[in-house]
Amino acid sequence: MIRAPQAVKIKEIIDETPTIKTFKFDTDIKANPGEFLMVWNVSDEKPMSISNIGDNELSITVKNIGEFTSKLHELEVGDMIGVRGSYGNGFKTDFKDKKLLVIGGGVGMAPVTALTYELIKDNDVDVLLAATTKDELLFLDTYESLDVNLHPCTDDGSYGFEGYASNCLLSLLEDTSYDYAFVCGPEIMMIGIYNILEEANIPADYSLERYMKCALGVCGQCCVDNTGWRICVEGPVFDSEQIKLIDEFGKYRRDASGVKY
Amino acid sequence: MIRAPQAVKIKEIIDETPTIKTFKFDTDIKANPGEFLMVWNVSDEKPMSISNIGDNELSITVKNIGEFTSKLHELEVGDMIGVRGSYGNGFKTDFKDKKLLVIGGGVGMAPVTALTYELIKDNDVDVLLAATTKDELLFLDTYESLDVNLHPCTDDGSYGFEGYASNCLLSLLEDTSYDYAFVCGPEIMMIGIYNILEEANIPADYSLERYMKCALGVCGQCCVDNTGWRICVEGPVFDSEQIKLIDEFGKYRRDASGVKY
Amino acid sequence: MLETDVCGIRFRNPLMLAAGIMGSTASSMNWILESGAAGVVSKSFSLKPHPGYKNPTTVGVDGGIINAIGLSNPGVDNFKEELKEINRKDNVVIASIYGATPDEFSSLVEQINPLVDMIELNISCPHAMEGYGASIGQDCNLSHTIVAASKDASEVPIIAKLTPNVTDITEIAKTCEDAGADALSLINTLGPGMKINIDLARPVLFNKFGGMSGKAIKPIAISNVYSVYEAVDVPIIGVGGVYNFEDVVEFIFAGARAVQIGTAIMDEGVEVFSKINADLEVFMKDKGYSSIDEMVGIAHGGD
Amino acid sequence: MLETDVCGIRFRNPLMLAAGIMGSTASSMNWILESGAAGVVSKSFSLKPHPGYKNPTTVGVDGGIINAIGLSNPGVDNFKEELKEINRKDNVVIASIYGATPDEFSSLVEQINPLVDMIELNISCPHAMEGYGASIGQDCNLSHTIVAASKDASEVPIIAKLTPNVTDITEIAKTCEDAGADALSLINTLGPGMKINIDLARPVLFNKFGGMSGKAIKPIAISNVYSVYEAVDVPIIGVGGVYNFEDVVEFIFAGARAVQIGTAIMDEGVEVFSKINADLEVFMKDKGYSSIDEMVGIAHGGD
Ligand SMILES: Cc1cc2nc3c(=O)[nH]c(=O)nc-3n(C[C@H](O)[C@H](O)[C@H](O)COP(=O)(O)OP(=O)(O)OC[C@H]3O[C@@H](n4cnc5c(N)ncnc54)[C@H](O)[C@@H]3O)c2cc1C
Ligand SMILES: Cc1cc2nc3c(=O)[nH]c(=O)nc-3n(C[C@H](O)[C@H](O)[C@H](O)COP(=O)(O)OP(=O)(O)OC[C@H]3O[C@@H](n4cnc5c(N)ncnc54)[C@H](O)[C@@H]3O)c2cc1C
Ligand SMILES: Cc1cc2nc3c(=O)[nH]c(=O)nc-3n(C[C@H](O)[C@H](O)[C@H](O)COP(=O)(O)O)c2cc1C
Ligand SMILES: Cc1cc2nc3c(=O)[nH]c(=O)nc-3n(C[C@H](O)[C@H](O)[C@H](O)COP(=O)(O)O)c2cc1C
Ligand code: FES
Ligand code: FES
Repeated sequence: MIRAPQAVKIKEIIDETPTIKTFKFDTDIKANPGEFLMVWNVSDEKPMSISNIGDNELSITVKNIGEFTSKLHELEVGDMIGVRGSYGNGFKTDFKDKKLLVIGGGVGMAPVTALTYELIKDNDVDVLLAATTKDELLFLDTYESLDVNLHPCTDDGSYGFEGYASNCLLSLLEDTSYDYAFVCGPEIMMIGIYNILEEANIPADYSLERYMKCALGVCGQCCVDNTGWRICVEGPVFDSEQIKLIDEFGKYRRDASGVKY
Repeated sequence: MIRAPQAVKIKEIIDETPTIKTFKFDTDIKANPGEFLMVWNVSDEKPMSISNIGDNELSITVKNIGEFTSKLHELEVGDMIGVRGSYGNGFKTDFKDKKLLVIGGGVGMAPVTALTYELIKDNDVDVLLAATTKDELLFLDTYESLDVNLHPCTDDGSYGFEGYASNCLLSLLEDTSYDYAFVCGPEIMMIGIYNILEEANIPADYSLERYMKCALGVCGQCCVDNTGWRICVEGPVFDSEQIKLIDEFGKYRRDASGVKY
Repeated sequence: MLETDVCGIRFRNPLMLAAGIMGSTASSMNWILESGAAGVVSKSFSLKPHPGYKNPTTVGVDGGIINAIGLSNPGVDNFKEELKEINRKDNVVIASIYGATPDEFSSLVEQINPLVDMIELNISCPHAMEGYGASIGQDCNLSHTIVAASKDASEVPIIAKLTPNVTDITEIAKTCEDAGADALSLINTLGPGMKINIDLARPVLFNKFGGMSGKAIKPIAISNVYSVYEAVDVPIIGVGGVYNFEDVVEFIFAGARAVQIGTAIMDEGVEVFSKINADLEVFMKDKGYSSIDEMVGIAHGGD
Repeated sequence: MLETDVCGIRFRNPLMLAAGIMGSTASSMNWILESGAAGVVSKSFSLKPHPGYKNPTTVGVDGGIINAIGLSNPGVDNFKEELKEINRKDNVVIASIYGATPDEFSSLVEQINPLVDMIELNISCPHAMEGYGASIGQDCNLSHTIVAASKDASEVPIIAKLTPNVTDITEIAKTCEDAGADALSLINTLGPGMKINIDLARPVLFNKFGGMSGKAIKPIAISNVYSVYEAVDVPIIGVGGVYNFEDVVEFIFAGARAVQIGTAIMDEGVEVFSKINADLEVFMKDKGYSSIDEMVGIAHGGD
């Protein structure tokens, strides 16, 4: 883990969807699935999950939703950015011969994709790939070529299951059960999924997002109620038992000032 | 090597001669023969060679010649002192089946004694133990019980050879030659020995003393002309080839202000 | 045997959380208290919510970090809700506040008085906006006015937190004592410092400059505590680079009655509090000390 | 490609020895020059010989050392003999001097002028006796008088060496520039700092307080160079925690035209100079810089 940004050169940019791009770069930073980097473009610095872990190479996958992410989308191959990390506590990966379910919504597919590569080595993996519409299904081609049971799902039904990820999950659970699940997506989606998985007694890892400043566990910006855990150290991934204790999950979060919303 | 004093408790004090005492203490400082410690008694701090190296235990052997050393002589078992080190570049020790000569004058026996314990494991060792008078022959009993050929020598002839160490050395060289020698004592003695050994083509290690402040190689107080070498880093032990380049050897030194004398 | 007191306030042990580290929510402060701290100092807050600087707000350097968070906080109204949730039983709850004028300080003091055991005045943040933080604590007149106004408004003891970034810290310390501070805490972050990324040829922090904390600043903090101990009579709380029990003892021997811990949490986790308490107790028993009180300032004694 | 110049004096490369480190004898300074430094700054010396403080004069701390050598030196008469023996060919020889009054400084300057290429005024040592060192450099009036007197007496460029231990270093920097300093070097040691041995319950240094140097002080030095670069027009020499080529680049980007290296010699040996020169050249080639000059201060540019 490094605590000061390391300059890396972007060596490849992939247009994943109309709103999402992947940036690949060489780095000696070591990472595990579910961990994240702080990405610095000289005018701001924000957290981004690691979406792919290669040999001396990492990727981040960024959805353009505001000032910083739109600036990242303007970057070209050969441009330099600063990255520090890798930070946080990632997904559990010590599974063997298990029936596993990976659920990602929107750009939430980023961290669980780095994970899926790891899980499919020794397990039977189902992937619930959710988005609002077909064009926004992240990594669809990749998943179609991977050794997984792919369940695409779109809100508008333009591809795969029509409806929310939670509906799709309910339908999957009709004839399958899973040993463990991994979930990342908008919190409103994750809370629905969490309720279903708890009901079905399927333990799972959930990846959360909160406003980040230091990512080093000091500033306290990212702490969640009522445990006080830091998303940047104890998280961003928590298991079902921990999620149970995070009262604010699915309810509220804090902005850069610390005001709840 | 540690750079801040570690407090150690004196566990044994040996009255070696009327003017010399040995202090033994437990410490995790690792040392090689010829290296030294900076010894702090809360009012001053001065260099002292390591005279014995045990398991998690070191000794220093101190001659009472001034304010600091007389305060050390007042210490009792159970008292604490601060030590930092071990510093410097010690004696060569990688000899096997060689004929070696250890020469020590006065308290100069201190560093070469730690060395002798090492050398006798694999070599045939002669020891020239010099002092002004019998009472001041340091470690006489120890050497008499060690597996060495002991050649005591006193200026006044009260024990062993009568005369200076250099005379004694000349007499030894009449019927013996040595592969390597190790010398520590007053510089006036060492320069005489150096001339004889050079003449006889016997390479040797010499342990020098200069005024010390930092012992860390920064303050520059202990540098010798003309090489600029630091007694605390490149020294205190130098071999014949190096001694040849140290112009001030046997001629002058510098006091705490840096004034030559 | 670890109890101590600072101007009449009793602490179970000499360790408390430093301001600005995991101190923005009741949840995280309660966790720190459960982890062994005897007290917590909240993140510094002001009358109105403040977002602080843009990121990067922290960067690692040899021996610590430099930060320019920029005093982000949700404002006193929101912060009061957090303070209410802190478990005060057997714990010491300290609010850190900041502002630019005596009125701002006294208004803050009045609003939070019932919710806390002590109030710490942040007149020492080296990366605050002009008029705030160290721009107060680097000026004797301003410090005097702010401390006096806060003291007047307060029902609980007032701690003035000092910056090391002055020519002579004892001068400010004496001024704060004169103005009525019940205790002093020192030091706030050092510098400011700067880290430049040489590949991008830019200062890393958005604010360019930031205050330095962590192991690297401990010798400066110890030296300041030692000097201030000889200059004032009010109790001192030591802050800066406390990582282990040896550091705590060093601060106490220099003259501190308690210490605050911040950056160490980054390297040692929240377990740092219970670990230090356990080690400190062993040290005291070994050396025959029976109370913190008898250890305070002893490095000044003798010869 | 490593050449640089500081107020018209040309350096083969941007590295020189810092004052007080292996700088008491011609022998050690010649060794440093042979090891790759383009210049050497001598140990600070005064009119009369001075033994400095009793030991301990140095102690290691996390990230560096603190020292209170106390400006020991053999006096100008003896030091002139050393200066004469330094190899000046292609090298820059800088004498560091100290005193308490303008007369002492100008007398020193006059005596050594013919023997050196530049003179550095030590008005910044934090552990000097009252009236010397930082007691000058922490006061604008005193600094002005001393710098002006030295400049008047000198035929070679005058460098004022600044202390970071002031509320605002840019104020002193501007004063020194106004007084005629041809260049500024910063920073002298930080603090002062203190190390207490907890078993003996005593400050380790005989002088109790000492200046901090080494890696730990680099962020403060960089920040000071960056600030002073925006405040003055004279060239800046960066000092404080330079260990490797990255550090050198950081100082140059912040605004330094050359750097001095001290404490790194303790950890890296005298080889540190040639190592950095080699690495720096590789860095410059990689990044397409063709001179030091074009790198100076570029962290200030852009956005
Ligand atoms: C652990 C973690 C991992 C993340 N991984 C990814 C990822 O792989 N891909 C991706 O596209 N996005 C990811 N994000 C979210 C990403 O950080 C935000 O989308 C980004 O910060 C938005 O910045 P903006 O300036 O473009 O938008 P803004 O308009 O500034 O903000 C939009 C929203 O983004 C969030 N946000 C803004 N700043 C921050 C910040 N400093 N820290 C956390 N959240 C912030 C807030 O919820 C805000 O309301 C992750 C966030 C976290 C906490
Ligand atoms: C590497 C080294 C190893 C040494 N090993 C031993 C040893 O094993 N046993 C032993 O008895 N002595 C040893 N000495 C010498 C010892 O350091 C001095 O005897 C001691 O410092 C004298 O201090 P004092 O106050 O008693 O006497 P003072 O009256 O202060 O000094 C007497 C003489 O001691 C020397 N001296 C004083 N202070 C220092 C100093 N800080 N550094 C170096 N020399 C100093 C000077 O030559 C001085 O003239 C060693 C010295 C060095 C440099
Ligand atoms: C991220 C961060 C935020 C801080 N915020 C505040 C603050 O709001 N108010 C304050 O008085 N000090 C603040 N400080 C300073 C600390 O309270 C403390 O004085 C300093 O960090 C030195 O202690 P440490 O080395 O143990 O961290 C902050 C320090 C850090 C690292
Ligand atoms: C042992 C020692 C002695 C010093 N003596 C002097 C001195 O005589 N004059 C001076 O101007 N600076 C002196 N300094 C300060 C250094 O020149 C330098 O400014 C400081 O150490 C920071 O640089 P560094 O981190 O590379 O050592 C001394 C520093 C040390 C460590
Ligand atoms: S972002 Fe600072 S503690 Fe998590
Ligand atoms: S004693 Fe300081 S360099 Fe050797």
